[in-house]
Amino acid sequence: MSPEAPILEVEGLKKHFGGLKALDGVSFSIHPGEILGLAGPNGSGKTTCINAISGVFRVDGGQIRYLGQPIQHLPAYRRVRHGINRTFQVPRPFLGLTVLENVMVAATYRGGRNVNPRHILEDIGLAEHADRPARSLNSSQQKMLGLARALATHPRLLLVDEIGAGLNPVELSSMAERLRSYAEQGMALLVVEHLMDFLDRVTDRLLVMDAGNTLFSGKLQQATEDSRVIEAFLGG
Amino acid sequence: MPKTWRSTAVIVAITLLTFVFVPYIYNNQFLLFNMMMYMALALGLNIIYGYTGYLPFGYVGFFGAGAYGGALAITFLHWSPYLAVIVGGGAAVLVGMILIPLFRLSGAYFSIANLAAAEALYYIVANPHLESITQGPYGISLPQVYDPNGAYWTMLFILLFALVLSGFIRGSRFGLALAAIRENPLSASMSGVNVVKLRSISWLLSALVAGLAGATFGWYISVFYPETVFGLGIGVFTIVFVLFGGIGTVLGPIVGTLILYGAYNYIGISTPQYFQLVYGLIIVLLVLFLPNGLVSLAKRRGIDVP
Amino acid sequence: MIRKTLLLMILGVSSLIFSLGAWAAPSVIKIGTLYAGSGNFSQASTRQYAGLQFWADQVNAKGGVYVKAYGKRIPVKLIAYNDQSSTTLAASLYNRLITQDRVHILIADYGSVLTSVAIPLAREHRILLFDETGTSGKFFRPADKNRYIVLTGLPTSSEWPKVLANFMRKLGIQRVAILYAANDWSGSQANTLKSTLKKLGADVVFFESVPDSTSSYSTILHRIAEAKPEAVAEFGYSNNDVAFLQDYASSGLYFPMLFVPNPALHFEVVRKAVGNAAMRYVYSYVAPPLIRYNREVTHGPTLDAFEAAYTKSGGRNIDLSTVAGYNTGLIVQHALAKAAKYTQESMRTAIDAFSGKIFTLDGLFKVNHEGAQIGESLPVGQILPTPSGLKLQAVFPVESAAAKYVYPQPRKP
Amino acid sequence: MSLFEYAVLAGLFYGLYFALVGVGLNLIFGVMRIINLAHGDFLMLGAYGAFYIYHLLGWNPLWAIPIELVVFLGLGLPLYYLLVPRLQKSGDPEMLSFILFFGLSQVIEALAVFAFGNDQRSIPTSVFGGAPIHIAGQIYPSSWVVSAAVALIGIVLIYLYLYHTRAGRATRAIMTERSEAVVTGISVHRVSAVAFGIGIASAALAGIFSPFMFGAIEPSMGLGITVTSFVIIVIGSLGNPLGTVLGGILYGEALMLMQTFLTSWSEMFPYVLLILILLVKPSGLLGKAVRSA
Repeated sequence: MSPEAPILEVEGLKKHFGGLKALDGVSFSIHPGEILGLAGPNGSGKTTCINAISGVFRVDGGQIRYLGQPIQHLPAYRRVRHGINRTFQVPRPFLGLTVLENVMVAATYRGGRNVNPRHILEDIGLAEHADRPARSLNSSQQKMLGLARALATHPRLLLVDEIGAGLNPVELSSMAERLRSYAEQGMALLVVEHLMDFLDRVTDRLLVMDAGNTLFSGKLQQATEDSRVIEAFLGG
Repeated sequence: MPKTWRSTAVIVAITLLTFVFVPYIYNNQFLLFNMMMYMALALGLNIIYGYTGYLPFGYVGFFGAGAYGGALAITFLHWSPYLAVIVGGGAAVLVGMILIPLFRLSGAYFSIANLAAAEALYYIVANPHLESITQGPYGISLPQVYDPNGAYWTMLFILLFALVLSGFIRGSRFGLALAAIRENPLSASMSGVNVVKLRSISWLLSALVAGLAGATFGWYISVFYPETVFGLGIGVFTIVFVLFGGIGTVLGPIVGTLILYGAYNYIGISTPQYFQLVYGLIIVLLVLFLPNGLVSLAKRRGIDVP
Repeated sequence: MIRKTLLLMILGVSSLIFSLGAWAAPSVIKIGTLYAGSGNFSQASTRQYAGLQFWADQVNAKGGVYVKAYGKRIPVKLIAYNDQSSTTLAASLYNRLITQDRVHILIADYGSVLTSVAIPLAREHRILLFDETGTSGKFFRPADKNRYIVLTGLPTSSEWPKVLANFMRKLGIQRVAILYAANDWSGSQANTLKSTLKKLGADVVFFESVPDSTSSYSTILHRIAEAKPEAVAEFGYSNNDVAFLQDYASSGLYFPMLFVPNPALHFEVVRKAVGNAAMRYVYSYVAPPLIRYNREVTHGPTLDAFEAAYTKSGGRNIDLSTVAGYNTGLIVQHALAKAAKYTQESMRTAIDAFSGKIFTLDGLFKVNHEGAQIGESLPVGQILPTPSGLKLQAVFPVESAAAKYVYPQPRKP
Repeated sequence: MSLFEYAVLAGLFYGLYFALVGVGLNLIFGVMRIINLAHGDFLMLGAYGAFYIYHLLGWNPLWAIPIELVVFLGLGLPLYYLLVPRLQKSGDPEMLSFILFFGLSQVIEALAVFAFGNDQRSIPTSVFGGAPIHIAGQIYPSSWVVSAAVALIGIVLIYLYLYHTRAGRATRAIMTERSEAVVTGISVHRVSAVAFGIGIASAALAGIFSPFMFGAIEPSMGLGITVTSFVIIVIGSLGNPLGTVLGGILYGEALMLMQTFLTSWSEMFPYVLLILILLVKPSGLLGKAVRSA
């Protein structure tokens, strides 16, 4: 456990769509430099959780504290400017803009520190495509572009939504390494993932969700032995 | 200075020279006036549609609001027409502010709701119960300020303003953010873009241009009825011109208007009896054989259009 | 010094050119006008234009119109553009007629809306606008001091219902319902009828406007019935009248008197649309060609002669718009024949001089100083069955009556 | 007898008719994502068809129903293949269709002027027996009742087609998820062409009754009707034919009640209603709640 104060504290988060309770009182916290894995069957509320923290919608109950301050009333762009960002499960690049412009939008509107979008592209491995329209990238390149866009805002908390899906083993391990290196630089990460193997390589702290509730919290190895978790994954 | 700004400066210069000197060799000032008006409207529509992807079918509502705003300032406040044009722009911005909640809607819903708003505005203005304010169906008459030359230069100024505005937006970080909003609003807000605010600003700028143009049009013709300035035809024409020229650029709306409105007038003079038929056919053929607008022709050849 | 000499020289040369121009008669007289080939106004506008065209063909067959300023006949050339009922386009086309085609005679399109945009242009360019059917009162306000407009056809619309109000009182009608479409033409008639009726001591028990795109009147008719009027007057464009009459006929309601204006303007169109049953006993104005000025005519053909010649030349049945178009030609012809100089101002003076003295197939031509028609008021007529079918016949005032009115109208079987 | 009750029932008849006016536009939009700005012009053509069948042949306008259904279905299929596949190859077919069909509406209107002339025409309401019909103590024009009944039948048929035939199910599949429909082997073009034909034919069907519902017909009537149709289908939500029925009835009720109680504002109110409805339910009354994600 990190001795510092947590960067993010989530307490009793609630969100429902019509009759469906997508989040039903989820609580957890993340510290700077820490990676928290978030797993669970389809529809268990993982992405909803990311949406709630990043401000895609307002929650119906509970509190989200970032650096000790409640932020659940802030619009998404304000949270981004405070240092929260995310990637999308299905990449959502600005298809009609060039790769460079995609990153530039984020770099310009982040406010504060100057960021060179080309450096970020080099780091992520898309520099050679800088002037191509984002439309022409393949889907894993678009995923990388989504990550680049998020990085351009210099996040202190990064929410990663199923970035492993669709990557080949080589890409997977380099992605895992990449995420770990961000954490080593002090970034806090919440990594939503289906692939347990990938999670295993990224972190050892895990949260398992089912039907909007926290099912399990603890070490990955323990999770695989937990009967509720096994049931949720196999029986759900 | 971005490249777009330089190209815009060139377009501004050409437009200015054209509309200053063509009246010396071509007498029909009204046609030139209408041409400038449609160009300004096309640019104004492009600010909201081309840059953010929201297509307001009822764009003419701002035009009408501007015409009436200006006319009321002249009638009741006895202001000079130049001030009245600004009032007209303000009236359109006011209407735009009232309509901001419509951005909760997407795609066709936004378009139709905006159309409904324009129609509702028309029926309000034309209602005989408001005769003491708007003259209701009896229409506006402003012989006291009739000054076609003054209105002509004002419209030229508005056109140049719309051009400079469009060029500035396109070359600036504001324009980049608008493009991001058009492509994907959610990703835009995840890039730190205040989507609601920027979209509202471009919406109000778009309304402003239409309002200024409407007020100047009202001043230029000096007698008009509600259906003259709220006629759906004006909005439909503007949309057609922008789409034909190519959205999201500075040059597209200008060239689109020049060619299509030019053709419209040419056919009207040369074959008045087949006017509508020929014009309709031209549009159908253009869409089928040039679906992405004129600008796509240049883009296909690798030319970057400002 | 040099500048002054130069200025004088320019002045001298230009006045020389000007006087030469005045001397040398033009080879044709260019007459410019617009018509609506499509859109809301096309029905009446195309007929009006056909009437004007017929006039031009007629005078050209005789070698042209007589122009007093040159003491000879000069052929006319009609330049006409299609404004598609759009005011924006019309404004630009009027301007083209004035500034590029440089027409000597400018004739407006049908109705107030399409005429309105021509007025400031004509005034600015000091060219006399022959207004055929733009009957809005605001075109002729004394305060505007505009001399460049002359209404050739009917009186301004606010004058029309005055006789109607008197007629209603004569019938002893006390309770009147007025419904009108929200447009200039209909609204001014409705307001005049209301104020005149009140002056005459009648009660206006229902006075409402509907948007002029209204195409369904059933519900409103029931609301009117609640007010228990003895007479209902509906003012609107012909689509409003047609819908109103259709809905009345199928509503099962009954009012002793029903008045609509459009049968006076295009009787056959309205009759064909709503059918005979719905037309019977309805009141309207009576205007040429339903009033046939034959004996009184001092200038141009009688109405009978015109109708015969027009139909013979292949024209459709005539209505008020056709007559209005043709009549405008006659007024232009007379203005050219009387104007001492070939200028707009001289034509306007000539028109003032013969105003009140000529009678055409359209009636007495008399305009006031502002150019508005004050020749005649419109009689009230009723659509009555005759052996040769339904006819709209004048029934009031007595001196113009051609038939006896039927009041209250019989209930439908 | 109360005015309120009269207006409510009149609104129902009028609204049912307008549901038929709008339903074809909705079908075409739902399936092809095309803004058919010429919708009202097809209705106008249908109206003239009925007019000539009555005036030239002397037949009851009801005979126009089978004739026009065949003619307009036959017209719709080739028109689809002529225009739509080309359109869908472009970058933004939805918006581009706006201009294409604006052009088409101009062409249709111009040809109609040449063929039919500019005069307003109509068919006397007496063709349906003339005598008004008594319903619930109120008297209604027989033409209204007939129009509403035919509209109801027409909509039910469209409903049956969509929900109880193979082709109809395929049509709905395309409406909900075009790309997946392609994958499942549905012949998108054939299904769409039929939907296009039905859309146009339903407009023509509505046109047959327009002389009674609008009083008169003329070549320029199209655009106004297209606009009203859009209002109706958007109120009910796009791509949902049942929603159109709801939208039509709401439109009819709003108009008739306003005509009764606030006459001069009657035409304005449906537009205000549309805006209010959309502000509460951004994708129409029967629209699925869209997550703002």
